[in-house]
Amino acid sequence: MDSNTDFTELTTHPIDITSVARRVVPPECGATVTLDGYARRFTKDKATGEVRETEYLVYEAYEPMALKEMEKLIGQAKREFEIANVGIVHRLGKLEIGETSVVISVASPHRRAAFAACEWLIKELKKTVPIWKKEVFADGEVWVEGEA
Amino acid sequence: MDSNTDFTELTTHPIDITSVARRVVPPECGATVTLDGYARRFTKDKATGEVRETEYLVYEAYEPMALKEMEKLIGQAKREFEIANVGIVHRLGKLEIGETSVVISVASPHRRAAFAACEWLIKELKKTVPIWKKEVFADGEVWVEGEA
Amino acid sequence: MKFQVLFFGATADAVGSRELVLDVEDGATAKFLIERLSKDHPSLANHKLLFAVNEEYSDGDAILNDGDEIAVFTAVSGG
Amino acid sequence: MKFQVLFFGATADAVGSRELVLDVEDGATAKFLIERLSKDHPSLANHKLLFAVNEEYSDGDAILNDGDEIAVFTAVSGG
Repeated sequence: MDSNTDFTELTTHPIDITSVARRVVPPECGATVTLDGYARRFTKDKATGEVRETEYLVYEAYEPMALKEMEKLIGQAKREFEIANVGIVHRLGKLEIGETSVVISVASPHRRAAFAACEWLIKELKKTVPIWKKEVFADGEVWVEGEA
Repeated sequence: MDSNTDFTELTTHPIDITSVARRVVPPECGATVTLDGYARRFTKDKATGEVRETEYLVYEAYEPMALKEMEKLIGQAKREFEIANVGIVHRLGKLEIGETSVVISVASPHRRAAFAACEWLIKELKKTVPIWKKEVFADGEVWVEGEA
Repeated sequence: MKFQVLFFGATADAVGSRELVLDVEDGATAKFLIERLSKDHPSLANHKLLFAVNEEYSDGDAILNDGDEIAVFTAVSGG
Repeated sequence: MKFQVLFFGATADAVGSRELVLDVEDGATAKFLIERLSKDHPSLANHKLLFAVNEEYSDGDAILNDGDEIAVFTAVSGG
């Protein structure tokens, strides 16, 4: 990490968006962009198009590698975008519907770079960070497999 | 407002980012993008290039018109972007350095639209919503005039 | 004709008031109103001014109606 | 040569374990390892598998070294 206000965390506790957004703020910046992902109630099966109602989710990670991959993403984002600080926190374990699964906060001197970097980070996180989501339905459960 | 989970607020109390982000969440969406603007310590005078240290800020609004203009922006954003819900909260009165002045949260079924709409909303808010910022320095103060 | 005129931020400082009730002849425009105010409060002329009539942006040439709420302010700087 | 092999999510369910210690001949690759595991746990073959060696992504053809930590998992789905 280039700066000690960057951070990556995996936690089994609820994530407070405000505290994530606030930890990335340096005094020379005026804006932070935050992506807040959460457990949605309805998901569409990509193969069948069928909409199912999720009861809850379980996230599992290869924890040391997940932290390393998140740190790599931050390093790469800081090389490619004019941003100051990045914080990424991912929740693990059981999540009720509506609970936050991931928060990515990016502070930058200019808003545009923060928006672009935050959007890039969530896209890459979903492709490379070894975390898996299990959707639990009334009548079964499935580990979601990504598209990478 | 198209939906009763859209909202606009002016408040003299500290803004809790999490609660703003959470109020826009509909069950069919999985992500919210939030812009969090805050009082920065250092500002550069656009004319002279001189960097000054701000002691605190004061925001003032033409309140009923500001709320109307924010609602217009939300209506326009919902016509132009595929988004579900928007919340905008702007702080008024005295703000200490680092306190949040504005939060814009956008929930959408697809992340990309939420990023694009949130970026558009903050850009437009800064041009059209009748709110003014006073920067107070050790040796003086100035009402900032926008570029519109 | 009577109008309520509201001032905010820099214009409130320039006028020394947040609200005035002004009495002008029929057919007056917002710009005309400002010209009159600028005689008493010359520092208003240091600013590029915007107008709202009844909480909607308006150019200064719109003819005012009795009872309109006029607001006079500088380019906004929220966010 | 001995390896620790870690499984997560769908692969842990398929193997019925989150961690195995396997003993294979020198020069073995991650793919070779999976072929051996698939004999005992045929449902592994239902998944497109990814590999990591010592916490770094690796293709399945890299030759393993004694003591490597191998992880076998499906395409990630965090976020």
